[in-house]
Amino acid sequence: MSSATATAPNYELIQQDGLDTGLLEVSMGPHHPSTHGVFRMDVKLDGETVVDLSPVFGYLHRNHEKLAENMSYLGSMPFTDRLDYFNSMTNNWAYALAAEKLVEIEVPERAEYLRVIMAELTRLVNHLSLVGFFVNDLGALGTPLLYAFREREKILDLFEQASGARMMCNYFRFGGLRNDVPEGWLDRAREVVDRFPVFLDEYEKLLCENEIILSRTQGVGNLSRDLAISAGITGPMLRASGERYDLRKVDRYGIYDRFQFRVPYSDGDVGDCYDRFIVRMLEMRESIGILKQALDGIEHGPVLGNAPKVFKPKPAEVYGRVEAPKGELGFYLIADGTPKPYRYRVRPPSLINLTVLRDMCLGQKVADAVIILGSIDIVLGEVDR
Amino acid sequence: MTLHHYLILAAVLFCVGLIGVFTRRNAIVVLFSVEIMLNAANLNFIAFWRYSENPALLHGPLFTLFAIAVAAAEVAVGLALVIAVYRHFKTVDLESMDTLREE
Amino acid sequence: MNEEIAFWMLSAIAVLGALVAVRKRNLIHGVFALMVFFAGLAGLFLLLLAEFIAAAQILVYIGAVGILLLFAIMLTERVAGDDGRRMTSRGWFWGLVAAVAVFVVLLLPPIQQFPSPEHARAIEPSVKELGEKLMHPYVVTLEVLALLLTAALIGAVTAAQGVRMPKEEDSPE
Amino acid sequence: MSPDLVRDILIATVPLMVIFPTLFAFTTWLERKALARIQNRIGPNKVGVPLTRYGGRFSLFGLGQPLADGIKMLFKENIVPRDADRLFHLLAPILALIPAMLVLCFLPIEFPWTESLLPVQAFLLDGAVIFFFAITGLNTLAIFMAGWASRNKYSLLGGMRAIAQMVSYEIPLVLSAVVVVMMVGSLNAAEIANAQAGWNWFVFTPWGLAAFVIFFIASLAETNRSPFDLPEAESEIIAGYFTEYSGFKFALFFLGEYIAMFAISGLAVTLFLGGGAGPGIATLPWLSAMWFIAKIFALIAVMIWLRGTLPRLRVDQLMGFAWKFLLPLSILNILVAGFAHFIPQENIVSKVAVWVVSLGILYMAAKGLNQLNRPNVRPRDYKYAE
Repeated sequence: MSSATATAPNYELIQQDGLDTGLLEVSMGPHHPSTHGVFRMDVKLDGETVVDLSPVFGYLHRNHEKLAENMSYLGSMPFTDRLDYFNSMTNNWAYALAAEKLVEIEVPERAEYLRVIMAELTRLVNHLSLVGFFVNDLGALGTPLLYAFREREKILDLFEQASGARMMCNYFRFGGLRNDVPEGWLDRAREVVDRFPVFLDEYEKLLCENEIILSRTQGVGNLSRDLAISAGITGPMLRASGERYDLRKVDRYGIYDRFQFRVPYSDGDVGDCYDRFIVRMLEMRESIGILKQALDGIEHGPVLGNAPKVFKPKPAEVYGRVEAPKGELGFYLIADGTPKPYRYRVRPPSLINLTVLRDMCLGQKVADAVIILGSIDIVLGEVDR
Repeated sequence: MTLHHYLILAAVLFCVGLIGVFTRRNAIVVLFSVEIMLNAANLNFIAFWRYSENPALLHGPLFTLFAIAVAAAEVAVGLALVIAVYRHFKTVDLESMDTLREE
Repeated sequence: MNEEIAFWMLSAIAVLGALVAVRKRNLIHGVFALMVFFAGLAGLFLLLLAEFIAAAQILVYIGAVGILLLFAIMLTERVAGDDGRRMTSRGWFWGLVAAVAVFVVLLLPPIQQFPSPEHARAIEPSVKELGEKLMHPYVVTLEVLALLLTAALIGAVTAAQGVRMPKEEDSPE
Repeated sequence: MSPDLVRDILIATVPLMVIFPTLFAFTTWLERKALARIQNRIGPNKVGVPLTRYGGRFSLFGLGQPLADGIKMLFKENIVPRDADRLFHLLAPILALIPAMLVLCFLPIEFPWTESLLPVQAFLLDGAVIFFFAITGLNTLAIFMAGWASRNKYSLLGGMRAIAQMVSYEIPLVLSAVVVVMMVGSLNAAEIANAQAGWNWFVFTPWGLAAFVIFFIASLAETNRSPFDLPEAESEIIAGYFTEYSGFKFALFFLGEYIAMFAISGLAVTLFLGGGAGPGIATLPWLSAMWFIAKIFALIAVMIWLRGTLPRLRVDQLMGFAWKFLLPLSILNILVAGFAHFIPQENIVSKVAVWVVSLGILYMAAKGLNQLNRPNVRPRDYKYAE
């Protein structure tokens, strides 16, 4: 953590001429209203100022990786839903990408389109709930959260109609999707997508110019571009720190190269909570653009290639990754010729983004620690696995 | 109720404050014992005023008002001094602040 | 009759509050006992028809002084308050003797000299008159008091802030 | 005590102790319902009158919810942390309720039955307004007591926040009231209310308007309402000073908080909104009390609305707002009011001129202070990578 202290104010110096009142050690979590799950922060406070912080996690550890090493490749697909339970679709996709690399399965055209549609809808769901929870952490008593959830419901309804489940969709298969979307689904999806910008406008008007939100979030939880890159931060958080890096542009996995879209990033080197908040708002608008193009371009056809349910890949190592809403979600698989993976490893974006929590929180107020955590956007299912 | 009732009460309160000053070592407790004594004196002022020949002059309340204001200033400065002392000695125990005493 | 009941109750509250305040080991308890004492005294002021003084008593002593004391205690003691340190009882006896002596000395002259008027005059309590008195004959006192309070404020801040050492090196890195 | 006095005191106080807790129950329902509507929800809608159990369907928009809540609170287990200071843990909620209840007596609400008991009306006390502030200040101690006695770090943080916040905001609160006291020349609540009879409410004067806004903001902070609900900030310190309270003690805190809201809104009504003045009171005197309570509820409604709308401030911003914005503004307001009072205003032209000038001064001051204190915030520009 040598680079960590570089950004933190030197506390010993401050302490010299203060009153020696002793530090207040507060254990925030694991059941604190705003730690987003069973996460704990051991915070040392001087008055209200955070002077030390160590994240403690593992309360939700479910042995996901080891479980997956003891079942067939397809068998662990439903478990990937439970990683980041807000974004089961992108989790599925990342895993499917890795496995498809392993056995070289072709994905039909319609399935590719639907995958993009599902992934972008997922991104909308994730960013919506993130922004809602974030403003909730700021103390807005749930109003923005419930506005966000009203819209999220519409998208979850779409998921339910397509896959049968609202959150744990288990919709992707190696070589395509489990089933085609029902009759009229695309029209309904188009309706939701067309109405979405209206909501976004309202939401932006409510939140983005709000004086209290501006003064609470700007200059809070700064994450410099260098630190973000060296800590391996990905996703909106990295872009908020001023780095243009988006796997949809870098890897062009799936059929992302067919769509016109832009990647918003912060211009400065600040990377504070406000940047992270706004970058996500902007990303939602871009997602809508992709969704419209995908809904226009989709054609009829099969959605599942002829992949076997159980297969024995040749010994190989693959890494499949997607731009999940929270950052780079990767699955690293080592096949040894048996129907089970020899090694199954997840690169969870939340966990890696969480590693800079301490650097961002030191010297801030305890109320800021809460919103900084909120702006990182963690889901404990993914952090602990 | 006669004036003497109030005078006795005020004297009792004053002595309670005095006991505090004499027997406690914590600077803050000593400070608030002094406050008690001051308030006992205020009670006397008000009682004398109430039983005086010419209460319309309002001497008692006026003096008490000034006394309260001065006491507020005194507490603020006193506590600031306690904190300054604490910063230096890391204690508010009056008996351990004896740097002038020969060892 | 009413007045007598009130007097005895309030004086009991005041004396008990004061006693607990000076003898309680736990400082936070002590401060709250002190507040009880202040409140009892405010009641006595009210009984003596000094309304404004009673209000000022609550406002200044309970509202401001009490909270200042709480802050000072929180800053200088461990947060838990009762730290189990030995409170001296060595001076207890001599303290009592001295206090009783002072008590007698305090009381003898006034009780002997002042004939106690049995009944107080009826008065109409008026804040307005008090205000006018403050503005007319005592305006200089009032101004001096304002000056004193300002000085005390600045003095308190300076004293509590301590001497700020100039930082030897601002950024070690 | 003479039986007459006892009777008078009981008649003067007992109705207050009945009316306001009843209003409290209604207000909890109102708040839940209003917040729910603000948030796209329906809110309590099931619990009706007890008759619902016996065949009838009287859900009455969930008006029975407060009753159900109250019964639940009464029967919940009273949990005291092992290391807590049991005495103070018990005393704190009581101490939080008593001053709130006490100050209700200083509100000049002219209930029909109070006319005969003028000698025991607390608002006729010569220093009623200053008593009001003095006694409201006791609330702080109760909150500190709760925070300290719970032996919980969140409680302690909440308690310390509460003290710092309430002490700071008491100053603009009192200073904004001073304007009205200056204008009327009395601290007597009834006199202040009477001085605004007809439509001469102080809120309709420039200084009165400014003072009312300052007073209202400060009263939000005094009663720990959003956006100044830091002492009980849920997302930061769980529930602040009452984290360790359950059951009836919690209900007492809850009650105390709402009664304090009524009390301070009542004072705002007395000082700025004309007390019980309103149309129709000349013919029907009992309407005066209705108007008073209606005005209180108008202020409460604004508080609920703000609660559903605004995020919370941070501790340092909160203190900065009190000391660097509200305090200078309220002092300036006193000066403006004083000058405007002494400038002769015989004809309408000079009156309008004085008003326009003082409004302009206050507005410019507010703008300037806002500019001075504004943290370095601005909407930013973002770029897109293709």
